[in-house]
Amino acid sequence: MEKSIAQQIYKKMYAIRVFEEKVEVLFAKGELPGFVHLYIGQEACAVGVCANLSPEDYITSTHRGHGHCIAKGGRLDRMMAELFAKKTGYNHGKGGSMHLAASEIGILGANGVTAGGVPVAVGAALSSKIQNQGRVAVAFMGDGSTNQGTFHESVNLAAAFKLPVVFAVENNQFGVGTRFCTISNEPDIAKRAAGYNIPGVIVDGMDVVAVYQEAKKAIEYAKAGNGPTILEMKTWRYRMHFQGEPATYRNDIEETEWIKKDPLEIAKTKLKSMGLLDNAMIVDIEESVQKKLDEAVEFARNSPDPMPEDALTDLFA
Amino acid sequence: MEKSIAQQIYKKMYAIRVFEEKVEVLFAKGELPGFVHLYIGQEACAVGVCANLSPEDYITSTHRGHGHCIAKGGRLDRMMAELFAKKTGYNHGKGGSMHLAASEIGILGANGVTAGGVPVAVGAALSSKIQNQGRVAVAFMGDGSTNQGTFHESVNLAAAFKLPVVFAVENNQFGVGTRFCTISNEPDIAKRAAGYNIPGVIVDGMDVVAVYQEAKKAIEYAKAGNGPTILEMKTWRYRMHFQGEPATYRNDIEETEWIKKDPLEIAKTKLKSMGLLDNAMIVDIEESVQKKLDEAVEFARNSPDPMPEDALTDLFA
Amino acid sequence: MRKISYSEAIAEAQLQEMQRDEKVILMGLVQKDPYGSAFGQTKGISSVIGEDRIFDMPISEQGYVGAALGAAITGMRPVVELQFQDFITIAMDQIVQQAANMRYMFGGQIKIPLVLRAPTGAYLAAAAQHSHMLESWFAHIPGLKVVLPSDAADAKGLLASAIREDNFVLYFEHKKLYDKKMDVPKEPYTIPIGKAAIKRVGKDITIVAWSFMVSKAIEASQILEKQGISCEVIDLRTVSPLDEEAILKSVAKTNRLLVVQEGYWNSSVATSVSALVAEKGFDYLDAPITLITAKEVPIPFAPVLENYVLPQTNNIVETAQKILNKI
Amino acid sequence: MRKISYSEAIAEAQLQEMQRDEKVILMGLVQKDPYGSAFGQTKGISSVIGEDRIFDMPISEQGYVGAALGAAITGMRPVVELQFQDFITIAMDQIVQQAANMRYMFGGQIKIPLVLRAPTGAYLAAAAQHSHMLESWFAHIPGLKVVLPSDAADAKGLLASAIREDNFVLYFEHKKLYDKKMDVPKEPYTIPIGKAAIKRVGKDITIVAWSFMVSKAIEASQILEKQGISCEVIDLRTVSPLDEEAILKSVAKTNRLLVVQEGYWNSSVATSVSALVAEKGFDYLDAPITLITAKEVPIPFAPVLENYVLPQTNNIVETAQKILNKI
Ligand SMILES: Cc1ncc(C[n+]2csc(CCOP(=O)(O)OP(=O)(O)O)c2C)c(N)n1
Ligand SMILES: Cc1ncc(C[n+]2csc(CCOP(=O)(O)OP(=O)(O)O)c2C)c(N)n1
Ligand SMILES: [Mg+2]
Ligand SMILES: [Mg+2]
Repeated sequence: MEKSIAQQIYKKMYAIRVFEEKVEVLFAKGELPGFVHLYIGQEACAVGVCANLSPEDYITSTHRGHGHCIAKGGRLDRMMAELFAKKTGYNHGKGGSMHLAASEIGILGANGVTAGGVPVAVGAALSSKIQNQGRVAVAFMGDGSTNQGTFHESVNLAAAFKLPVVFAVENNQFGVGTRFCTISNEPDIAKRAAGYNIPGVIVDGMDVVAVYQEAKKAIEYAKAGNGPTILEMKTWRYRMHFQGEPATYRNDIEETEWIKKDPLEIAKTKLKSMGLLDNAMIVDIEESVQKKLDEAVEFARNSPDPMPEDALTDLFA
Repeated sequence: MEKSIAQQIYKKMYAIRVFEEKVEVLFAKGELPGFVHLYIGQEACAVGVCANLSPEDYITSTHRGHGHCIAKGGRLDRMMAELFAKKTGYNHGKGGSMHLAASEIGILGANGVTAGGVPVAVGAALSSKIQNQGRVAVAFMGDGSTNQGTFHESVNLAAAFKLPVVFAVENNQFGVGTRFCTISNEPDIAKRAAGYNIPGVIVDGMDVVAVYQEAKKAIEYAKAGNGPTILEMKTWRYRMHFQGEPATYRNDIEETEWIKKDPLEIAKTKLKSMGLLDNAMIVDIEESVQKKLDEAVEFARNSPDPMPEDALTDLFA
Repeated sequence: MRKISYSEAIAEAQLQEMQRDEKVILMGLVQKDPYGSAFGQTKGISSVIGEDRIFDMPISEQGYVGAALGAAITGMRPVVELQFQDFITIAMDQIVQQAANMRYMFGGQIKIPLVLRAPTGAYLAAAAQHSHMLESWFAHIPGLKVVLPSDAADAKGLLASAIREDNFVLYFEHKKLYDKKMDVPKEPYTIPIGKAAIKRVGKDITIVAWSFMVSKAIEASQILEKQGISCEVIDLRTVSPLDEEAILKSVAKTNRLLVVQEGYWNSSVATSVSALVAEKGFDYLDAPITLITAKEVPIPFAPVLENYVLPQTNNIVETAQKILNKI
Repeated sequence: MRKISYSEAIAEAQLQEMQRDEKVILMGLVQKDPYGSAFGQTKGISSVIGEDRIFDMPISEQGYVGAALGAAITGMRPVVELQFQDFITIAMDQIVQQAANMRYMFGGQIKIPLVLRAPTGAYLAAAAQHSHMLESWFAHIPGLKVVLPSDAADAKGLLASAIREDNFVLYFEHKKLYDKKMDVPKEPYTIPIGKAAIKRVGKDITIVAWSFMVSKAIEASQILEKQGISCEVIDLRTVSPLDEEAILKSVAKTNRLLVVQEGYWNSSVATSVSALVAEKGFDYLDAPITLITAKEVPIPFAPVLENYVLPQTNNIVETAQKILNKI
């Protein structure tokens, strides 16, 4: 791994963490309307994968999409403005947290429908293949989402047509309050790859270096015309399913074990031991991110609301 | 295998063959309205599986469903009357070929939607399990249908809840004019079982003895509470996709090879060599079936049409 | 009488029906305690009934709605839930091609004692994929009954009826109503499916509404009353089959019709109510039939935009004034 | 001019648009030759264009419609086909929650140059799961344009427009029309989406129809003409957005409105046409607005039943006579 990539990786992981912590506070204070699903704990997944992507490559994201957006190069200010429902947000206040999109950097949208974005990613890959553009499309999704029929249809289609797709499954082991192994008989989602005769890989989703390396292989494999990979990242969400969720259902002991594997700590330790990061860099990165975040909140707060009549624009081209 | 079962098997296979040949002629003459998909060539699949079922067990069927209906115990006369759109048909003329149902013998319907009946079979199995009835549900489907999302959702659900289901896939290698291996990267559908941690079995779908034996295992496994099996039967349809299909797209050489493996011939040879059938029995069986078939056509032709106003009944209970 | 909320009323109806009939089962996402469904609509049930008849499903809407259908035609009486009505888009084949057609297509061989419940509606900054009002789609399809309770007491009685019914009933709960409390009888009771309720008697104009719009119509009526305009508010309760008689009777009296619908205009229940009266009650009419519906865009996230798109009380007031030439 | 059939016209429009713009691709079941789609709607195209831009899909309607959407927002102009419109029930999430919402929900960031084609309609003894007319569902959803050509010449021009349009267009072809031949210009041409056509000028009554019902309305008009009743037949061509002006203008002239719709009554395009006129053209009306639609049951298999359920020419004749008090 190059040094610059390592720094980008830590920067984005840190940005996700503090962005989400800020959103948590703002939401609790009632400054953000709607629903919010935080990405804290899963930073290594989005960042490890997206560190292999260029702006031309595509991603589709999920209801828990802030992390993917930051990892793919989304601006904190326009993201924050969108969460504030402001006109300056990426979606001009029409989308909100669950629909963040930035097509100019290949972000084909977060999605309020589990696995809803997966076929869209397959289509982007088809488009890349037809036009010989060499772009890859990464479909992010959670463990729960892989039980949607569209997951199966998408993997089958991509495999049959050898499309440049990576099915990036963040297996945090719960979909809302339901433990994956109670609604699926095989805890390893990557094992499904056998049915499509494609690679299925399991990686520690708390370890950004491991994710980066496995994602690299999958992306290169896809770009070389070999077709898709199912990349399963075992991970854990540190917060509730959505902010304000009433029920608690996870086991404290398990929770504590996972929290020990904090992806930011692992990233720091590993990247330092690889000689790619040092304490001074970390301080620099954290300060610059913090500054951008403060500016983003400021920008969002000071941005204008949309006008009511703006509701009638943007429907048709 | 008991002798009586062997005779039933040959009887049903022969009944399917001649029923379908008769339907072919009647349809060509314009006596039957609508669309017709013939089962000829796949007799060993329906019969080999259903020979293990009792009337209380459930099946769901497909657009190519006459064979399943006969194999599960459907009456030729009421089936034929339905194809003739008569009031005496199983569905009183409201369903036709693609919707044949006979709930009193566990036939939960043929289906005009590929894989449309698969979740229904899962639900019947759930019902059996809740009520401790010991009934199994067999979902018949074609190779093409397994690319529907509902296939995946159904298998996952049945596996997770260890429901008594058998996913009986008749892989005749084509869905309409599309060869399975051009739209799926793995020609063996049974390999998908690995993703759900359930058994996946491949069997020669032209050999009724082999089908019978593998289906027996899967059904016993399900009834014992172990959950579902994917049972893939490699087979071939001898006719076009539907009667009157304009395009031809299959390869003559391949076709000839398959026709050599005629399931009725294989059944006769095997069952005779096993000492379960002899030429006299065969003559008896064929004569009795032929008689029933002639009576069925007679019955259907002489049955009354529904009255126009009958269209308004049967909507709500 | 004790006051309970709309979501508590829904949970209570399901619990009581499960106690009454052991064939009743629940299927959906996070149905069991401690969750008890996303808005608490099954809260407390598994703790009382046990876990044998409540099934937490994988996120496979087409698959598990189909499984509920399969269970319904083989002896059970499932109540199957979608976490949001919007996700019904995933289960449409099993609902429309399979369940709605099945009994008829099979010549009446089977019964389908099945209820599908789902939270519906907007006004929550939940954006385009979590705000739909899709009752009109299902009203369009024969073989389905479609119920939308507008308060807790109706919610309980209509759900009991739906569960006891031998046909497939779609039961859509409005998310803005879940927390609303009111007097609800403790003992089980039923409210007939297919019958509208006059929620306010009046003489100058008939306002037809259902679901969350009923409360907006009543609010508007209270304002209008002070201006000397007397509104009759009809809560359809069931949008398919429509209670034609109740609608026509009211318009025969008031001679004016305003329909308030949260969902979109084109091909909707609101246009059906209009078409009904324009065909069968034409001679009663003293004024054009007016419809208030959502504006024709997806539901936007920003509250300022969302409020602009959706019907508001003041729209009803102003439109009623216009119809009565009081503006 | 040479005569070609409706399905040939559809194939010709697609071929010509593919020749005109290399971004146009086709996706669906059995699209390539020798099949060329179930009813020949893509016949001959792959033999001319080659196989690089025509994709035979697995039977995964939700997946491949979603893939078409993904391709549309990343530079292609896909025409995606469903083998029967009924199977759209499987793709509803990608159509309604994803495609219809996407541009708006993303604040206008993307364009969706996507066409979805599907054979629609009954009268073929194809029974309940292969006979639906579901245009009303899509008319109900903002963000979708919905087109239903009633003859070969319209089919070609409307499809060319749909393919050139930068928005998602649903294009529903009636199965009973595929074989119908007529004069169709060879060179490419477009017919505007969103505009109705007066298919027959008249003065006594306006008959609004679309798709296969246009020919039934014209047949009925010819019969009625002999009885001294002059019908104006409006072919909507597009059911969303509705051409309000064309409808209102005609009713302003004839003062009577009959809507003929193959699909079901409740929450339909027919009720919308009625509601439009009852609100904005109320003063033009000399008689109740009358709707002829399918009876409220799934489409039965037996022809004797199916014919009873569906609108027939004589229903139109008799209803028009009744509206004009000639009976
Ligand atoms: C089709 C659909 N069904 C249900 C939901 C409600 N829902 C939102 S997120 C979620 C859980 C998703 O679980 P998973 O994919 O594991 O993602 P995670 O929340 O764990 O990141 C559910 C059920 C939805 N958004 N879409
Ligand atoms: C959802 C859906 N899509 C498309 C069709 C049209 N169709 C009918 S049969 C068929 C092929 C099915 O192939 P397979 O499952 O292999 O069964 P086979 O015809 O070979 O028996 C198709 C595409 C359908 N009936 N349902
Ligand atoms: Mg998860
Ligand atoms: Mg096949």
